Amino acid sequence: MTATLLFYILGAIAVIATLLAITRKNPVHAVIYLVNSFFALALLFYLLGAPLLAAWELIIYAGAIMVLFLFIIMMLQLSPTSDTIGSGETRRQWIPVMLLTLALATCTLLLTALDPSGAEAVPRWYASPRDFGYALFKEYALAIEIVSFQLLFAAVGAFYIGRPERKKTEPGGAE
Amino acid sequence: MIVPLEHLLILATILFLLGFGCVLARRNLIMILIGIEVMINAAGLTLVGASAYWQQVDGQILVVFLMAMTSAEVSISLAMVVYLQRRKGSIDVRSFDEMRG
Amino acid sequence: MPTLTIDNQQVTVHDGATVFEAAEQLGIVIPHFCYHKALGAVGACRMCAVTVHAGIFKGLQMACLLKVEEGMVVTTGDPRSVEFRARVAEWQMLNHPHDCPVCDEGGECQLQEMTIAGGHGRRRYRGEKRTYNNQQLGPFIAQEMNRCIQCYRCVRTYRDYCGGRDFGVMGSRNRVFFGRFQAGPLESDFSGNIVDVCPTGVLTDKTYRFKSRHWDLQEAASVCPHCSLGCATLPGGRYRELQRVRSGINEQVNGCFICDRGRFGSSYVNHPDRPRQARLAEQPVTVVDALQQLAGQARELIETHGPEAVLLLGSSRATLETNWLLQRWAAELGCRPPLLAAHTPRHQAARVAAFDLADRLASLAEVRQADLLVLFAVDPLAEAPLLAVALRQAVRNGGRVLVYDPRPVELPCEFEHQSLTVLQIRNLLAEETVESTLLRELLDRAARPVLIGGGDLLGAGGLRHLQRLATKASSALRPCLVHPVLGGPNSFGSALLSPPEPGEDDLLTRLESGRVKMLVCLETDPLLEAPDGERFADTLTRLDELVVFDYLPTPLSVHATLFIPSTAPVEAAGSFINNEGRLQLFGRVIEPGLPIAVTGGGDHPPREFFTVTPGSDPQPAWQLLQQLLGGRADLQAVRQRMQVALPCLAGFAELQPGGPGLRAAAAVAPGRFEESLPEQPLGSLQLLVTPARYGSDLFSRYADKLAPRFSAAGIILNPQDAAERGLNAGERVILDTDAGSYRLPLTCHAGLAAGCALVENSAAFPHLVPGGELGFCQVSAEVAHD
Amino acid sequence: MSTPQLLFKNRRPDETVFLDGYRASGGYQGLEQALKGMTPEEIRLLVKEANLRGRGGAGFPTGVKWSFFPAEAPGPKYLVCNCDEMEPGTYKDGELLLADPHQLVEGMILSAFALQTDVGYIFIRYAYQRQAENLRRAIAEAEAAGYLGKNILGSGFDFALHVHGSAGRYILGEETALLNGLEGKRPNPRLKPPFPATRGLFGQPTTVNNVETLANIPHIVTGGASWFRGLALTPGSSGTKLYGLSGHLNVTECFELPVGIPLREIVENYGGGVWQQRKFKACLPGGASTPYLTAAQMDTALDFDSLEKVGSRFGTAGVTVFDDRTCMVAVTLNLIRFFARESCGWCTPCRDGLTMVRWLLETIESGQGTGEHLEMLKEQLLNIRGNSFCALAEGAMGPVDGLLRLFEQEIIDHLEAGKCPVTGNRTI
Amino acid sequence: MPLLRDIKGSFQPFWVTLRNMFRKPVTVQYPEQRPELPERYRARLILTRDPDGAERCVACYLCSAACPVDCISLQAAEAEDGRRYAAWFRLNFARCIFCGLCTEACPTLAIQVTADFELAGRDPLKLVYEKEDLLVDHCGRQPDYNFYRQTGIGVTAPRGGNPGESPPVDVKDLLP
Amino acid sequence: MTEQLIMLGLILVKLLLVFGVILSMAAYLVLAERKILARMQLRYGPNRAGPGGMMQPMADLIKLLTKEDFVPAQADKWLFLLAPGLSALTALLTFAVIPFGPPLQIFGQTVPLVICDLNIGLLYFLGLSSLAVYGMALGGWASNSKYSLLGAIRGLSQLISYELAMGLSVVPVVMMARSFSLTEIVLAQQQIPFALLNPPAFLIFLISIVAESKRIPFDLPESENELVGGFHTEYSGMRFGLFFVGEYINMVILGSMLTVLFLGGWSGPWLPGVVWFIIKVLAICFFFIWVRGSMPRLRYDQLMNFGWKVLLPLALLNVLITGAVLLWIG
Repeated sequence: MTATLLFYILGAIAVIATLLAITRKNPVHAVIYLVNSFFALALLFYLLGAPLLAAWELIIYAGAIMVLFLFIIMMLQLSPTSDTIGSGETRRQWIPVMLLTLALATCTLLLTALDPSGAEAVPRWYASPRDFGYALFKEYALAIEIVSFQLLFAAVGAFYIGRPERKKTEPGGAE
Repeated sequence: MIVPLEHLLILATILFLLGFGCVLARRNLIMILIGIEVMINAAGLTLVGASAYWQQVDGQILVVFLMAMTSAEVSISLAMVVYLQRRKGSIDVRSFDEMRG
Repeated sequence: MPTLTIDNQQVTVHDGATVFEAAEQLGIVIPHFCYHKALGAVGACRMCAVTVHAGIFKGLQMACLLKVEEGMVVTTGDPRSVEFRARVAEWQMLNHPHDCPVCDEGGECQLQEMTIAGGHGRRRYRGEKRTYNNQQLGPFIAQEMNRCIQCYRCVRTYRDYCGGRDFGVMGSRNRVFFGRFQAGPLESDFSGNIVDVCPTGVLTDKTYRFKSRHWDLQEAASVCPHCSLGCATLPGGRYRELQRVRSGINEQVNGCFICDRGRFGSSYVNHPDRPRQARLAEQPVTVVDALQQLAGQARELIETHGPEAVLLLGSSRATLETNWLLQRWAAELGCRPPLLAAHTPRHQAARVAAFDLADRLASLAEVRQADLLVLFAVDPLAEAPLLAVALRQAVRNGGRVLVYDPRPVELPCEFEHQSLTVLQIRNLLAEETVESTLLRELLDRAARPVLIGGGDLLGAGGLRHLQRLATKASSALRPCLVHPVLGGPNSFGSALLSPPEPGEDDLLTRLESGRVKMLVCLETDPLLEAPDGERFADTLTRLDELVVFDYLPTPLSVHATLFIPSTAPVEAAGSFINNEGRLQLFGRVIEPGLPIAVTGGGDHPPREFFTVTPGSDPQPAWQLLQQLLGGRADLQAVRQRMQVALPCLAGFAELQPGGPGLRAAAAVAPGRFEESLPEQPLGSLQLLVTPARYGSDLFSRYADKLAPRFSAAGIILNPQDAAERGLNAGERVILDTDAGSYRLPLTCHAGLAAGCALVENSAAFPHLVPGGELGFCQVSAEVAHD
Repeated sequence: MSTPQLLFKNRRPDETVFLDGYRASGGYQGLEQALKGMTPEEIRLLVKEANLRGRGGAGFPTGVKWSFFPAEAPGPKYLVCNCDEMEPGTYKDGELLLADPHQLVEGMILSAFALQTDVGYIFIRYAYQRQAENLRRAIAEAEAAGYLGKNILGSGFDFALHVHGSAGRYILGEETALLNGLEGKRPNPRLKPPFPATRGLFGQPTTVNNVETLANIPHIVTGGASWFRGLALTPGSSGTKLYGLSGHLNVTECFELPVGIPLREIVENYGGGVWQQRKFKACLPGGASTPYLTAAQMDTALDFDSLEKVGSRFGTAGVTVFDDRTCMVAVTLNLIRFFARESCGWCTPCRDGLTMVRWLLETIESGQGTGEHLEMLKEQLLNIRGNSFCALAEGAMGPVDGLLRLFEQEIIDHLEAGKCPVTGNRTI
Repeated sequence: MPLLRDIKGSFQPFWVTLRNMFRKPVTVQYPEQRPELPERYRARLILTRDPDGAERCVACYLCSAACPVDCISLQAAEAEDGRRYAAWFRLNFARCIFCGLCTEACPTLAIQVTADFELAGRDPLKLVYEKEDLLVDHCGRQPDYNFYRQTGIGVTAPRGGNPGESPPVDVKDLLP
Repeated sequence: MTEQLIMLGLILVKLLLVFGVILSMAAYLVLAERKILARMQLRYGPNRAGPGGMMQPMADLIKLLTKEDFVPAQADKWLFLLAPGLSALTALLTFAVIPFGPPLQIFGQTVPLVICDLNIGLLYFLGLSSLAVYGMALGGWASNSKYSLLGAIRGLSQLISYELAMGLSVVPVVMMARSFSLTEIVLAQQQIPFALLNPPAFLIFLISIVAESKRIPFDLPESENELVGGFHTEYSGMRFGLFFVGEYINMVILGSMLTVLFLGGWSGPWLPGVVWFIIKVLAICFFFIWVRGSMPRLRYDQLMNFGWKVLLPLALLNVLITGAVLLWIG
């Protein structure tokens, strides 16, 4: 019961925070709302039996990626942009987006409504870090290697792109 | 039992669509990247939900890969943002129109 | 045009220039004492030594005496000349006291500067110092002879340039003394200039004694308001008090000097009775309320009684901008155009100067260079003092001065005076006498003739005659110029704003018509500044509203139903046009407000401070008018608009205070002109009201510093006239005029034209105002009182 | 007395020769000769050829000076005789006028004719009351004799001559100051240019010449230029000169001797040697404003060029001799006191610079000086000389120059001894 | 061995600070213990008097001109004996930075610094000192100095009566 | 239900107790720091408020509370006001998972001396410590002052750099303790503390937490002599106080983490566990102060070089070696 209630509350928080995030004029504010959204999402993960992922969501998304965003925004001293839903021109621009999104939403709703398995409940389940680790490093060892290479390439790429002045590249590249 | 699966899916959809809308509508590179992050997280939510639904750990592992990928993507794209800002003095996508026909 | 090299810089100068002038042109200041731009070089101080490397005379030479040669090479900073100048500074400092802290010159002392510039720092001379006893030189000049370095500038200014006789040099060797033979006030009207020229603290301004240091003064280039010449001045104020006036430099007008009236006559700004608070029916109000009240009433009166109901009166004391904005306000109100001067005859004369004479106006610089100067009914020392100095320069340059004036004119130079009555001068000008022919011949022979006419006695008619004479005496090769002397500092400007053809009515006819319900007097008091003051006083009772904007404690401001304080010329920027049509700007020197000496009760200033300065209500008149007009334009924008509206003011907005100014005059074809001279009643004398040298213009009348110079009231008659009437010099006589009857001591002077009675305008006779229609009077012996 | 006597031809002890005596000695012959047979141009040329140099101190060739004068120009012109003889050690003009005033009168008339001026002034020293009397009498006599006044000797040439008494200041010897004084103004020197030859007295062309110079003119006219030149002992010089001897000599009188006579001859032959059997230490060769000559320069010929070569000047040939017991610092101080007192107060180097020099010399002489004072004195000499408005301070620096050049050791002795080493005085 | 030196250098400060912890502090406990100030310490300014007991200040304005924070204001006036003095003299200690430039500028040695530094207060207006607050009854430093004796104009002595002066020139004397 | 209520009550009691202790510890840490630094510099330090200056924290508090709460005109007001709270809050929240003593037996119940014994406690700590940077970054950015912004940017890059090394340095601990739970990690060190077992990890963690707490020699975000006050330049009054307190709480928290992860937590002979824990934490706090008194501030580039080129590789190497050793041991 508590868990269901928590799910809806957290879901609502996530949606509202995201909605606010994507409409902010000021990128810093957007990042703050997004961090909120990720916090809610992390708790949802915990609720859905993924404690490790919840922690990682916080550490990686909130603690690293968003910090990186913030860092870039501050470093470039980006001023608040005009392109929000506030002003006239941009408001018109949102109309096709809304339509498209609405269509997609309708499709999804229909799809889930038609699918009988959708009504089935998600059970309470818990994947301990140990289980998770075993699965990760046993069954997906190769994938881990590939991903680590991908990370390495990303680090090198980021380093290369950001080369002219900044010797130290975005630290996030190494994560 | 927590919630019906479809609720979870709908939540993920809403989040995804919000991110999607953001990517389409905003012209600020940073905001577009934020939109992408939102979409990826929505996907992650689906995966975790699925993992819980089937009570298998694989979904969660996919999320780990997702996170790793996101990190890579963000580092590269933010580096590009810095680069573009340096070149154009702006991160408005409209200013990157050199190949316009 | 030789070219020479000074300190490795090449400069080309005019022929006959000195090395000093060439260096000045390059911006190199060669230390100097005895050299002064106006006084020239005499080579006494030997401070300006430079080293000549190529030229006829090589080695150490005095730059102020050395004429420039082609290809000369001069250095000012080489060790030899630097060493020599240091020695000269040392020599000059041998006897100089160590009293800079108590010396008023400290901070603006040329000796201080040159001693430092000369590199002399330590006194090595241990012999005895020579001392002097000081002289009391009157109320204006303080002397401290121990400080003297014998540059001879003071005598050269006082005697040679300004023509004073009672100040000179005595003694020899290092005991040379500059002063009067006996202690006593300096007699010259230009005595203050020796303060300006003295390079150290020997001669200082006594009225400014120990008041401030130069560096603490707020100064701005300004224009003297005391007469129509518009000399450049540099007033200095501190603690919201105007403390002194120095001479400014305007080569076209006054050169480097000003008269004592302009120098010491500015303390009217600090007059204790100066009204600083707006009043509505004796009650203090804010300026904003007062203006609202004024605007409302004026509009209402015009709506109910028509455009005649409101009469706006400008002034020759008010700035050009103020007068123009007054015209704009009249247009907006829908009333008749304002009268721009209360003194109609002076205004008419100024209009002749502004329009008819516009193409042949002579500046004072041209007066100084003239070779023949003919003065018609001008007493320069009283009406335009610096003109007298300019005449002296003309004479020193070999010029000749002829004076036709009923008064016993004095000038600081050689001149030929013919005592003619005003009517005789008019006849002379109208070329009806033998003298006229002789005059024409003289004028035709002269290379640079200038006619100088006094607007007060000649009037508009006389000035028109003068214009004709000048036209006839001019040839294609050389013009005959005219230098009119007008009434007020901005008489010319007021005239220029008025229509060229005068209307029929003047102030009094309009007031006496009874249709005027409201009179707005803008910085003018017709009671004191216009003839027929008593007639004007009578009309005041018929007015519903009398509005006065002023900064002087005039009698009219007491009568005002609505009084709004405006600022004195030094408290606001503005512009005047002088008698030769030169538009000159002046800057703001001090902020309006009660001087700290007053707010502090004479002691130290109050320990607590307020956000609003006490007594700071007065605003510039143009700003008040701008508020009435509802506009927010600043002075610059007003000037922009003026130069668009009036083409003769082109360049107004680009003008800065302190320059040579701008000639603004609108030449129009001389209009029709009839003149009827009044008949002289039998047995009467022509009444000549002449401005006193001090205390005649309102500025100097309210200047307490000048009080010692105010002369006692008296009447002057030709001895012959006095004898005819059985009057003796020294006794009191009765003078009967249209303006009233006065009891005065009689003086006889043979220099006065027969048939004239001369009275000086002063506070004693407020209704006898110079200028105006020719009046007549009776002078009789005093009847013993019972 | 082998020297031909021109100026002192009629000199008798305590007796003045007036018109008769003068005419008897051949006076006014030159004038008659000139007015009748010569043009002004010719006289000017003659004077130029005679190489007569100004006897007033500066030694400027009179002929050259006259050639600047606009003699032929119309309008009033003036001839002024400078008889303001106030140089210490100089009294020759006074002696001349005491002996033979008509010489000057004739010289002035001749010069006036040569320069075509119609008014002449003799500006005479305040102290020369007797000389002025002589002159006035001579002028009256000349007027009576028709040598002065309208239409002189029927030549149509007019000349009026006036004697003007000086107020008695040394500066009046300066020609422009003299002109100012003559005009009744403060006798400050005038700015040159314009020179008096173009704008002098009352703004008109004026020539100012010394008494002795003018007195030589009649002799040149009568004797001719080459004769006159031949009178001098040294080439390049001309004429004779009045040498006024003074100082520590046995005979202190004025002698007319040829230009170029050696100093030794004057001192030993005419001056009778140094008094009281002392030794010659130094002398002023030409008045107070000339640098000293020392015993080593005893054989120098006294003329303009030779003295110039040894760093002194001929000046007025007022030879003042000092014996070996004289303190040269004190002598110089005494002279400087005079000059400082007589400064007109116009320019700084003279007015205050001389005060400074006086103080320095006082300090040194009283023995309170240090090496710094000596340095300062040198500095003063360097800076005052050549940089003053007129020649007064320039001349005042003559003895100082001599002192520093020739007697520096004596100054150092003062500094070291703390008192005057010669006289032993601690203070003056 | 630079590396060794570096390592040593990294640890040495720890030893120094640790050792210092057990030493006696050098702090002066101010209100209880009085600090010994150097003689030339610059604190409160005073206006001194000359040896005759008259005010030394001649109101020459040099102190106010020299003051970098404009904390001195004054007004000069003339006494009957010709002495120039300050009619009022105001020094705002709330503004003063005690740089001492005014004392260096003062030509009459009137304004001087003292070591009296205890000026703190709560009311800034109480730190505005007038002349009567500043004027003291002694000569301060250089007690023998008397400005008017050196000036060369006659105020305390008749003209030409101060040391090193000659008596006044008689300008009408005909002698040079 | 009752049990749950009791649990909740216990948690609350623990919370209050712990927060009280931590806050007063932080407050007195400030005083201790000032005193110790003063003594190191031969001064007395604060000694006026109360006996020996013991009331100084109170005085500071009163002063900070009564000061004007000033918001710069161009600041982002809400973020500006939020940031100090965020900074203090994240620091305080971290303590929830730190076990500060062995489980207690009260009323027959086992009360763990930890507010919330998460099984992923270590990750929780890492997560919160990564969020702690927001307080500083947002505060610096919202002030709209160049010094603040520079401080914030420096802080961001510094924290990212050192968090990485810190995270990697605890991996060996997890490997050795085979758990993310902090309680279990402590229990795994009953015999030998990990500091002795794995000194490189200990050192790396020690250095990282100094950097994490933004203290000398890593106090670049607020370096007074270059950036006035860095990210908190524009702050005054209690908001500055929150930043200040946050820093000292962080010191305590990080000290506690060091104790838990490497120094065996509460374990120790003779004395009760809690006392041991407090002694160890205080010792570490003293060490922090000692470092501050003894070391100069690093230059920014030195700091980044050290983080990325020395600490990170070392930490990675340590992970590899530890893993290898653990494998070898079995």
